[in-house]
Amino acid sequence: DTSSSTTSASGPLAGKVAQLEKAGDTYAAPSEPISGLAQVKGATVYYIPITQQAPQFGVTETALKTAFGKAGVTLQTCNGNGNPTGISACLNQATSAKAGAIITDAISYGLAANSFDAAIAAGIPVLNTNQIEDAAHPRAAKLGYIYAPGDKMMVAAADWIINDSNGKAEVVINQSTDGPAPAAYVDAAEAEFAKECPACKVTINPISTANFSLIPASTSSALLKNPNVKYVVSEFDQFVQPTLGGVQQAGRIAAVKGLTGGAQLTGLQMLKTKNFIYAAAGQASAYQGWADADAVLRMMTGTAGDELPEYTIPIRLFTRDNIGDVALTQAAEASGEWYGPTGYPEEFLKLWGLS
Amino acid sequence: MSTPPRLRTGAVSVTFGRNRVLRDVGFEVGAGEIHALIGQNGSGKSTLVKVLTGLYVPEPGATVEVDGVPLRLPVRPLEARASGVAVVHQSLGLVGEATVLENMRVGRLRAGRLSRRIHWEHERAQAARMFDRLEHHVPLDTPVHRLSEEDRATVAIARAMQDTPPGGGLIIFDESTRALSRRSLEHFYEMLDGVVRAGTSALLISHRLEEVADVADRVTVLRDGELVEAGLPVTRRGEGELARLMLGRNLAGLSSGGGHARPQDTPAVELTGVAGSRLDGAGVRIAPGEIVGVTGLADSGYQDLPYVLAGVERARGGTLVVAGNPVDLAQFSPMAAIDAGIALVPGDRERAGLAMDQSVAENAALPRTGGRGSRLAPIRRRAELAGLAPWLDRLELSPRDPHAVVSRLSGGNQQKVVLAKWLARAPKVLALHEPTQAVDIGARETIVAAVKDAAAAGCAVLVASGDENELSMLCDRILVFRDGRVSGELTGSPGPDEIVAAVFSSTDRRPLRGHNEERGLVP
Amino acid sequence: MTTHDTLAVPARSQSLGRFGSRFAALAFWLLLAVLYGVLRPETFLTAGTFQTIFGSQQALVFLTAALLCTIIVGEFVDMSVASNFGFAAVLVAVLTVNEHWNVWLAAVAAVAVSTLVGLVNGWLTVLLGVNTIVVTLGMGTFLLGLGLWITDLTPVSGLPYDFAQIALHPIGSLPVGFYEGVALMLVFAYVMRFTPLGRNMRFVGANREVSRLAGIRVNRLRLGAFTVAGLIAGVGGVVAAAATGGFDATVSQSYLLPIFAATFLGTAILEPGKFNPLGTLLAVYFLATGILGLQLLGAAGWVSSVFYGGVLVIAVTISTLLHRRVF
Amino acid sequence: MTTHDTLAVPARSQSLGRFGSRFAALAFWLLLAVLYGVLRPETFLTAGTFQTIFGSQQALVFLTAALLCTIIVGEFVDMSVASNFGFAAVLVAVLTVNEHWNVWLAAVAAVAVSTLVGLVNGWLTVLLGVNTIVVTLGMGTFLLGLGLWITDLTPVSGLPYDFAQIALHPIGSLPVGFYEGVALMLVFAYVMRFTPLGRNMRFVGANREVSRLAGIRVNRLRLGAFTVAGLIAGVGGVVAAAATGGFDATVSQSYLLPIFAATFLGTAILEPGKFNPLGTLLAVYFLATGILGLQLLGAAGWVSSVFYGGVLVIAVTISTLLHRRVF
Ligand SMILES: Nc1ncnc2c1ncn2[C@@H]1O[C@H](COP(=O)(O)OP(=O)(O)OP(=O)(O)O)[C@@H](O)[C@H]1O
Ligand SMILES: Nc1ncnc2c1ncn2[C@@H]1O[C@H](COP(=O)(O)OP(=O)(O)OP(=O)(O)O)[C@@H](O)[C@H]1O
Ligand SMILES: [Mg+2]
Ligand SMILES: [Mg+2]
Repeated sequence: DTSSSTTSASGPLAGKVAQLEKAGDTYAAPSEPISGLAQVKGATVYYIPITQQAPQFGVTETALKTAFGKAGVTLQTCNGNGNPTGISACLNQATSAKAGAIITDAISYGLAANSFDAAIAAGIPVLNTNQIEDAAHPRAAKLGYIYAPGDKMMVAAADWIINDSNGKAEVVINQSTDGPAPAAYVDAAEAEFAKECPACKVTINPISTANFSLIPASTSSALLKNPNVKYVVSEFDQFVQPTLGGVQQAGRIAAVKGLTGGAQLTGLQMLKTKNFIYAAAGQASAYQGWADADAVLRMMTGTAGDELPEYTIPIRLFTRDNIGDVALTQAAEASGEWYGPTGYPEEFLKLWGLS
Repeated sequence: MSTPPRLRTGAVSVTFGRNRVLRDVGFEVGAGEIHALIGQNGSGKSTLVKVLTGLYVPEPGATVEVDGVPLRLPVRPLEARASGVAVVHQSLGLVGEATVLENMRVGRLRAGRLSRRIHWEHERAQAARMFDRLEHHVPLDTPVHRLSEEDRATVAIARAMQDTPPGGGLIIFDESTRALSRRSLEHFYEMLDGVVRAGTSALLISHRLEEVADVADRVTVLRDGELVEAGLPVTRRGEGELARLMLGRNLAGLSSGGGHARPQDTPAVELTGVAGSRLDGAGVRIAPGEIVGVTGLADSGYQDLPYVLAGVERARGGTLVVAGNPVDLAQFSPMAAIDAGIALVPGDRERAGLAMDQSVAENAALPRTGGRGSRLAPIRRRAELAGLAPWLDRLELSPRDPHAVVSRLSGGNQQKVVLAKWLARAPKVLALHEPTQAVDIGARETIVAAVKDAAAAGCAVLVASGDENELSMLCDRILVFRDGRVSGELTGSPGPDEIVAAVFSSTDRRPLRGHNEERGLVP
Repeated sequence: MTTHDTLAVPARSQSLGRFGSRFAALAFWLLLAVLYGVLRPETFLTAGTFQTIFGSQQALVFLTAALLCTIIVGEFVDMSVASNFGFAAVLVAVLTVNEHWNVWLAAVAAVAVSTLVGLVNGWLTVLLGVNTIVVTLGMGTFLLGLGLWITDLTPVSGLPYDFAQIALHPIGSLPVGFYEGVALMLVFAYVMRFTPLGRNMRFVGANREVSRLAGIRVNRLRLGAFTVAGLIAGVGGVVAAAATGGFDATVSQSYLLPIFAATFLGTAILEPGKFNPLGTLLAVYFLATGILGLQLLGAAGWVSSVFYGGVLVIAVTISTLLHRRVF
Repeated sequence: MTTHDTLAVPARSQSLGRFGSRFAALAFWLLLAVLYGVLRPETFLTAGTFQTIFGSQQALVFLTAALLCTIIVGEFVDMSVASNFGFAAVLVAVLTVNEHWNVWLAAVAAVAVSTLVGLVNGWLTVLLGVNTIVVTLGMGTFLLGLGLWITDLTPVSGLPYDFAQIALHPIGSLPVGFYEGVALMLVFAYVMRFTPLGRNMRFVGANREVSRLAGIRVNRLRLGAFTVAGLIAGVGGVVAAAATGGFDATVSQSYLLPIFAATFLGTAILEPGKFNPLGTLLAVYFLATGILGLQLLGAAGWVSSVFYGGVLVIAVTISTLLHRRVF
């Protein structure tokens, strides 16, 4: 597909989109130093991503490994396999292995409440990241939350669409049903459309990791039902290919612009080769790894008390305009340079008294 | 220079595990002869055939020559075929759902040069040629399972003949004729005689020594995997002498008839007015201790009687009275039959007789755990084995190992296990279908004796068979069936000729093949 | 069609039940299309619907063809075709995108690997005598793991645009991949119906020992069936990767149920009671029609599973009952 | 163990090959444990490892037991056990959390539904004669769809804590679910080895007609096997839901490969060449050990598939070859 598109400078949200397209200037880091890091040396921390199938968790994992390596802590990854049983098994494994702490990624508390309870009851600090705080299980001494910018990414995608379409878009969003958080993210995007673009029409197409084969068919039927759709958003990177398949099957590949959230190397490569994707929103997963490590070390050493600092995970909107300046390598992805200056590990290490 | 024999094997040895099944077997089959291969159950006949068809690999040193040309070992089926050797599978080896034409031509079908299509006209002509050579015709487009038994035998021979050049080649029959009725057998040998006269050879494996004595020109005898006699002319050798060669001892006179009937007021079993798929008003009364045979033409329905009696086949109507107790035939089941003391030895061993992957002991003990009774009380294995042991001894099971897997036994030994399984139950009524099929003549004697002993102990025995020799050895009286009901009765331990005469209602029981001397073919 | 080119066709092939069981599924398909057309004329009766149904099933067509290869020679279900397909797809993407091979070379390499996998399956099953399900299930799981390994558990994409033409180049209003799938099945059907090879395959499926004695090289044929199954799965995988510009190793698992569903449903179409290529092809499009229509009617994602499962059981049950009555 | 308490034991049962094929897998297990212990003493040789291996496999134990029920009576692979298990699990969660039923009542209802599903499978297969794979695959897909429907494609959770005790209550250092699974398999093994029922089941599996002639009510037994398989899957699903406090309908599909892998691997343990409950139980823990160790060694997610697949093929091939050499 060679038809080019540049961000419409005259569109309704031109300024906001231009801002989203820029890399940040700084990464926020907490101000309080951590004391007593020596006591956690030799501990094993479990990292449990909801599924290793999504590329972003691999990036976070690498950052965690590096960060913990500096602190003398071992990282043990356990794949949640996208389902409660797998997640419970991982949590139980960490609990019976007397883990130093547990970090879960994109897993809602309710998905494995019994196992979360058991881990906390065993005195293991649990950090629930990339999630919405569970109302029934608020933050506490042994339970921390780091909220993810999933909503910001979906809003960024919405903004780009509103701008690109001059305020009259028909959109299909392929929304993941793997837990409550993805639904909340898409809700945020819908709210943005409602607010900024009353003329826009949004159709939600629910999809799930476990039913990959259904994605093409449900995408193409969503397009058939809405013949004027010009934008298709895949909520996460791993859904881009089946979504693309669905657009192809409906014979609409020339008319439809694709977007993705949770963008990693895969989605950005498609963006760069002008394959279906026009814009991709990503979050700084490497930075998230360092932030997770920082938070967990605070919980393990008792530095935090009941309150963790606020971590802001940066996001960025990649488009066919700015992708040319982005180095699409794994090293660049791991360093976090796509989202801002890469000095944050040093800052964290300083706080930990290790630099 | 003399012409080489049609088939010559040299020093063929086969070992399974530690069990040497064939030892240096070398023999020759001449051109244009019917050569019989006989031996006791488990003596290695089938193994030898399987070496010739390439299923088993003989030990180094073996040779196989056809018309003087050595074959590579292990034998490749296509090479064997190219040199003119054809094998007729047990039970004829036809795929029932396929048509005659397909069965004839599969494995030989030729593809068009470009289209790769089958040229059915060519194939049809090829098949028709074979039937012309046999001078018997079978409709080419009929599925084989619709054919009569005789026609199926014709197809099997015609198919094998395609591999033999006119006037040459060799056809091997491993108990292929076992299931054929007398009429079909006569038809079969009539055709085979024509084929052999033209110069083709036949290697025939059969346990019917009468058949061997009638049709074979020469005979080769195996005992425990070793050659006893190779290429002995059959001329005027009777069954008795063949049996002696085979067993290495004299058989104490081929017995015939004579149970120990104890006609009493109440028959042990009384079937009346049985109607079923092929039965139409059939009935039989058997007194305790009496052995009654039923026979007839292939479609006369006599074969169904033991299955109806054992509750395996539902009758549409009719009554059964066992030891004075009436039974509702429409509700009868194998389980009820077993409860009533009725045991069935079915004819189709592979399908209905034995579970091939299980051991002898397990198979024999099955009737004990089938039927009624507690499902969860532990099995008493030791007692089961103790009950089985005497039967293994009596029937001379070889190898005599209750833990051997049944599929590793030779066909005849498998048949003994089926019998042991039911005889060990000491039934009140015994329903037998072709009980001595596939067993050698020695084993046949022991089986006959065992059945007679059971009768002597008060058991009522029903024997359904198309084998007049078997019937004549066993039965006190014989009922002949026609059109699903009894059409005649032979009493006083009838002989084979009498039986055949009654079945075919033509007086002559033709010899299977003209006498050797008459044909002047004796070498 | 001559009368003697069928195995297992009974004499009364003209009977009503017979006819019914042969075309019941097709009639139902037609009915379904009419129903949807009436209920949703504005969306169902469009070129887009047609394109979606016929332009989207290439992967399933290749996969069912691969499965049929071994089923017809009597091997019970090759559980590795889906993984083998997926492995070929990720391999071509990884070799091209990560290892910078020429994409055509990578495609050839991927197909070669898949064919080799089929050969190894065959070797273990036919020559060593290991249980078919064990071999293919184990191999499938193993390949899935390898696929995840070489892709680092994530989707790989970035295949060049002109490579996509092998799957997407439009002919009429359908992508070329559609024609490739149909051509494959037609050739398969031709082989089964008209050539000695097809006849031999059916005989081997019916009775190995009889076939061997009839001079068919049974083991060679079985080995060949496994190898060709691998080849077809590999080609299908490469075409699928070309269509989406990349692949994700875990996707292949989601095809398992649809493959079986379509293949077994195929036994209720055209030649009842027998696995047959054209029946399977029709089953694939039949299922696609049903699901698309339900989706257009507004049903949610779960409906396709209910439909797959329900239709499979009902169609094959009806076919079994009709078929049984005939005999 | 006496020599005559096994089915299908050949004469030379003392031979080395025989012994080898019986215990090769166990020896390999031991070796694996030692290897991991040496490589990672600090993490592998801990009570936690032991707890993880033996405390986490309840779902698989129930599922393999359900699968064995029908496999042993000769029905080739019931593809619906996983979905049936998953359906029971989501049903108890939905009824309790969304419909506010009493949780125990919901559990009984879920098990009843699963048992009924088993009965329907049996009815279609045994009495109507529809192909087993078609019925169970179709039923499985259908149930998956139903499960997705009643949960709206999202995980449901929130089962009460005391209900969790049926799965999690600790006895020694292991949850009660472990003992439930082991007890189930021990009873199963007892039935198979020592009772007339077990022998009848094996014979029905080996040869239906022979069994019928021996007075076994074959169809009743087959129907019973399907029904009990449904029952076990249902109980397993309820226990699994209790353990996690909820369930997701799609999860069950991820068990498909492990169930088959463990069940077929079981044929290489204790009673080579035969499906047997204790061998299957050991296979489950064997696979869990291998995968846990690899994880502790730092291997990534793909390694479990490679391990499952590789071990399955290699173990069964070795067992097949050893078994064959004996004769
Ligand atoms: N595959 C096998 N494995 C082990 N032993 C075998 C195998 N096949 C045959 N045998 C043994 O080899 C011996 C010879 O068997 P074979 O079938 O050749 O006998 P046969 O002469 O054909 O007997 P029958 O008259 O009963 O048919 C028997 O002891 C049999 O148990
Ligand atoms: N390839 C094989 N592998 C293992 N066992 C075999 C093989 N071929 C045959 N057998 C077994 O060896 C034994 C001898 O088989 P065979 O075909 O000779 O029976 P048979 O003697 O001809 O039977 P019958 O006497 O009933 O005609 C049988 O138990 C058979 O099941
Ligand atoms: Mg034999
Ligand atoms: Mg024999």
